[in-house]
Amino acid sequence: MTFSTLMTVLLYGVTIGATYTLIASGLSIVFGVMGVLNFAHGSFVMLGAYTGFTIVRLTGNFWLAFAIAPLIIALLGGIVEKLMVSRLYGKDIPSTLFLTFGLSMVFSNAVLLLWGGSSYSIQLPSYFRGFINLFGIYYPKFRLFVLIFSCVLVGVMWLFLSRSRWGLPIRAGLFDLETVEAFGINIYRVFSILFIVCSAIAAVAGVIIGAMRSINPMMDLDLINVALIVIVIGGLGSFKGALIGSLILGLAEAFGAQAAPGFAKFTTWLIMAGVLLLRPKGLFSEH
Amino acid sequence: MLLRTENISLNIGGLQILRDLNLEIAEGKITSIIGPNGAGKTTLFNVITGRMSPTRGQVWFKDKNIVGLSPFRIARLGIARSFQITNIFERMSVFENVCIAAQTNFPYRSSIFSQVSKDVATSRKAEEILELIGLEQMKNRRARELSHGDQRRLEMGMSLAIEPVFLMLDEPTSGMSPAETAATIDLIRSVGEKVTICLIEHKMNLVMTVSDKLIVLNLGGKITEGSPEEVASDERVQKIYLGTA
Amino acid sequence: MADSDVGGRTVSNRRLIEAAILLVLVLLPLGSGRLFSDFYIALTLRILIFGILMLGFDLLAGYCGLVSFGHAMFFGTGAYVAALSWRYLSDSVWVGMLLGLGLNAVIGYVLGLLVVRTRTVYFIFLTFAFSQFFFVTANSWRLIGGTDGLTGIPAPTLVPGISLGDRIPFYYFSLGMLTIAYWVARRIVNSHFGRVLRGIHQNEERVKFLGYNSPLLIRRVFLISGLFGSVSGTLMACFQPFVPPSYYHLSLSGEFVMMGLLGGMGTLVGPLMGTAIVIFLGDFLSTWLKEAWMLCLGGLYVVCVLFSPEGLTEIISKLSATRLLSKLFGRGDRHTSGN
Amino acid sequence: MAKDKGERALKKDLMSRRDFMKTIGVAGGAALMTGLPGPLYSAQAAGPEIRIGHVTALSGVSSDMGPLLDKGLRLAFSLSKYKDRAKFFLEDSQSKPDVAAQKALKLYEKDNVHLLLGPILGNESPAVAAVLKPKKKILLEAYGANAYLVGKDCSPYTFMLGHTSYNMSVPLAPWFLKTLGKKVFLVGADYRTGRDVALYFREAFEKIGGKVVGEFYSPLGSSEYAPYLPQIRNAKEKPDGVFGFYIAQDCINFVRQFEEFGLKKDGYVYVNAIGGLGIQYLDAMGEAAVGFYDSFHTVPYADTPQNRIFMAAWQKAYPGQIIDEACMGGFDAGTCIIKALDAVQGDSTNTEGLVSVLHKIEYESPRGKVRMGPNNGTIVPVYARKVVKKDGKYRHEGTFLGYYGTPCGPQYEWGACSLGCPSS
Repeated sequence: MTFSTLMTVLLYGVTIGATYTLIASGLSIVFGVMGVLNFAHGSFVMLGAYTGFTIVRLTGNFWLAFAIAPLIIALLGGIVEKLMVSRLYGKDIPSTLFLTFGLSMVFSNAVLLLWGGSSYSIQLPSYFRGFINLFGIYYPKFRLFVLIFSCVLVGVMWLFLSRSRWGLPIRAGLFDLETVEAFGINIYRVFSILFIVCSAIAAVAGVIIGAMRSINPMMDLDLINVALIVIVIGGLGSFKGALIGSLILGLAEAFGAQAAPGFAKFTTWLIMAGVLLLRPKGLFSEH
Repeated sequence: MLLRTENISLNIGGLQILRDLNLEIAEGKITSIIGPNGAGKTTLFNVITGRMSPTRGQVWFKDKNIVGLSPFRIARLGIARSFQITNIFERMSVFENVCIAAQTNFPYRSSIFSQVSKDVATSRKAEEILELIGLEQMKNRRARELSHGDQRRLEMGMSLAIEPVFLMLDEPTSGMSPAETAATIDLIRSVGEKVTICLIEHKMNLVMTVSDKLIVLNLGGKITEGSPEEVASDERVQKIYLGTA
Repeated sequence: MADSDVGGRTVSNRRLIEAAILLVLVLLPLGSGRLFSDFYIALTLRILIFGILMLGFDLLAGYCGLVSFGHAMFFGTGAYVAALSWRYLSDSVWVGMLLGLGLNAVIGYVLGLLVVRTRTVYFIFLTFAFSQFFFVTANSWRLIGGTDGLTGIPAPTLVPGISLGDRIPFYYFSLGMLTIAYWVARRIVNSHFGRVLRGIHQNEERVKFLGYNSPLLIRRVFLISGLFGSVSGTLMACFQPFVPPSYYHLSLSGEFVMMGLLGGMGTLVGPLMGTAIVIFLGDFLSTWLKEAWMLCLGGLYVVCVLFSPEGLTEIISKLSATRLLSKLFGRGDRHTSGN
Repeated sequence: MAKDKGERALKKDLMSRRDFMKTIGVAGGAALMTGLPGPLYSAQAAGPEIRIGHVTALSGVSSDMGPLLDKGLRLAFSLSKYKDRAKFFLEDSQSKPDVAAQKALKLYEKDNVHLLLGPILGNESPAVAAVLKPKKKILLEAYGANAYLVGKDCSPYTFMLGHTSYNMSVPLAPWFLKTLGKKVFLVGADYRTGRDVALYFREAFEKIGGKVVGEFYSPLGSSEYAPYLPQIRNAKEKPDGVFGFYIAQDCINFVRQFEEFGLKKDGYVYVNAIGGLGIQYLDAMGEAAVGFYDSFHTVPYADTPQNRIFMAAWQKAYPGQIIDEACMGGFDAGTCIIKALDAVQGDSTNTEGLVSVLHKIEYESPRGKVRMGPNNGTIVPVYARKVVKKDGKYRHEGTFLGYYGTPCGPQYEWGACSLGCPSS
């Protein structure tokens, strides 16, 4: 393991971790604050990717897709929250899981019917194509953007949660719905907006992943798999946990691939089972 | 001496909840533990019944140290307990609630092979308990549909059904009407002949009439103990309860 | 329990309905070829086989409140072990079944120790994680066929001479196994153990303070439900002469949860009905709506979770005109309403 | 005239399905409530109908290929003299082995089909074969690459028209040595086919003096190759080319990241076995794939007389629809069935007759001359295809490498086939 290979793998691990943060952060907030385990979160990311792809194909403008796709998916998220998810607030967590499990089937099949089974990918603008030589390491430009963008987005979410006027009731909602409601804050309006925002974040993650990798109707299973492992490791409902969990998973995949490729598949499951057994509530759980 | 605690202490996150408690519960007697809210009464019950483990100290039951035993082992030693917040099987019938408790007295209590429909002994035991606590007409009602007072009596009945040696009741009459409270007092007194009872109660008239011995707790420490009359005349108790001396 | 307290009348009624259903199932093969094509016997067989697993699943999820998202691990193990034993050891179906039960008992015991400390969501995640572990192992272990799984499995024999390869003997064998499984499940539910399980489902703390070692009892029901899954896997390996690693996949575990929820857990009969619905409707929709089948099944699932979380048995026991039906379909622990 | 009827037949089929959608509520509801078996026994249609079943993936992993295979199959028949007699029964295997087996059973038992075109994936085909073998029913496979089905699990009733990982990797060894060079870096998805391709290629390549300078196998279905790609750059000796096997989405991600991480710019060339750079994936790969190679037994848009007829018919039947390996595979299977039907005078119920004809069949299809080997596995023309960009469209330039079947015998992992083994 020469120094440059170590640096390369570390950089890749951090980037993969950054993309996982985008995917898992929305799921973690929705679960943390609203107690809703959204198995369809992967589908929202997938729908974001497909919407982004369609916009880029129609208009040829990547940034337009980057802006519009989240709005469309946010609208969809609002509808789903209003009609279905809001009926389950306060109910036990498994029933929210079963609802969204059914929803993920509906979305995955809808994508198959609308866009068909073939694979697509979002064409990047020319300045994002190619790679740069980052002191000896070949590194794609777009991934650098993804790394920076994820850090910025996570920073904004962090400030939003911890500092802003909205942040306090949301974090409070984490602990006790009734008391927050008693303070006259319409917690359910907060939940709707939060679900919509998290859907939008999922869509942004979708556009980015759609540009980095191929889009197909089966990608939602892979995405929700990653998101579940991250929030289990990081701790159910803890935003900080989701960040750390994503980094751990990203680095584990990167280093796992170097050390023992054969066991790369097992590393993620072993980490997840290990955390579940030692600290059932995850590393940073507040729930 | 049925049960003896030896400088039991408990602190959670720097907060001293129980301070070196040395208590004795005499066999065959009804002992009441009184004290203002937050004095550590329920916490003491939790320590004795194994729900919480103390930071220091031992609990001797029939000269056997039971600290560290899991709650079900302590229960099997004959220590039954009711909770401050009613803890029953709400979606089951009243009869079923008592049956689950009653069947612990038999070897087949959780056996896969024995059939509930053929088990006459448990049913008879459950019928007895239902008569004792006066809920036999509600036998097939779902526990959820009972009034708060009836639910508390049901929970007491379940604790009795496991034929305990030592019965710990955490505010058994809270939320009961005066009539129900009076009936419960008679029940406690009649049960008290066979079983050693320890009560946590706020209703002074009940405590004074029923208990043989009183223990007064405040801020996790023992203030005094003795017969109801001695404790009532102790000015420290008056200061705590009445705020004046 | 529904039957024990209102005297013999309702008990015999429920047995009547059960006998009637059994009779229909016994006579079904006679109709094949005339009333309907032989394929529907194969479809009914899938319902019988998965029904056995769902009885075990219901003991754990319906009666004890622990919904497992990884029940396919018992199913897959039962199938793999039986297939390997028929190919290399002996072609008796019992040897394969017993070996499957043995290994699944070990798995059920070991995982039980790990799983017992978790509840609700964490139980779901842990069972999900373990089953994925089996899925990944099966996919990459070349000895048991890797991604292709095992193919060309010889048809086992019930007793030397009677092969279970052809459909009718295997149909009655599976029907027999389901009947036995149902009888065993009923006895467990009606046993003292079953009653305490329902207690654990509603209020585990109270059960502990009555003197029951609830973790031990949960481990026991976890193991038992695994054994049901094992028998089901063994039968499937006999019904279809191949064992793909997808028997361990999340989509199968998810289907089991769906069957339980659609049917209505905690009634034994509900999950069996859920199995019939998911398998029969799944095939029906897939043929007629081709690629849109998942949309409908997913939609039905969402509607069921939203509007009747207790599943079909709830709807039937509410709508059922006669008390008979509600006795059969009513959930054991919520039957008495002030009668 | 002939074509219109064919086309109308296709439209009618689509219409009937849409009408049915309206009544789905009633039928679905009825089945649901009564819980009885579904529509009762469909009456047996009289007349020399040719009932052809097709189990393929309309949903799941390979849902992009299923519909195209089906269209190719139907197009072949719409151009033949059996177009009015042919009746098609399409079932969705959902890309799952046990569903594929269940649907194959349904087609033969409920719909009484005479012939069956099997599923796409390499783990679905053995499942269907295992279920149909005792029933002595014909199974044709345009894909479903699995060497065991031409080895010890072969059967007189199962015919592999497509390829296996063997005859798609071994022919590339001499070509690689001649075109690219002596040193190769092996890659692939860490599952059976991925490992097999690398293994067979390595044996053939080292036998003719080639040298493997490094290898890695990444988990199946992984979409991040960043941690693996540096290993190619850090290999002891600089490889003349990278050879391996990734399927569908994995291949797209691998090729794109191969370019993103600068390997393509530094002159590394990637060769993917078994048609990973097929037409339907080239759009998603974009520029990254240009200049790379793959191996397959079909070259869409190739300029051969057979292919020109096919392309004309396809554009007329499905205007605007791209032509790719899947639809040519379907058309090829249709051509083979039609050739076999001719030999038994169109009597599709004569299973034994069809089996003996198919066992020694030779036919000409858009991919070239195809001959059935003794182990019921076809001996197909193999091409090394280079991806080029011609007037804005991604196309392949095919180099013919020769005819290759899949040998069998005790020395191979998939063993010997009781029906016999081809020489090479």
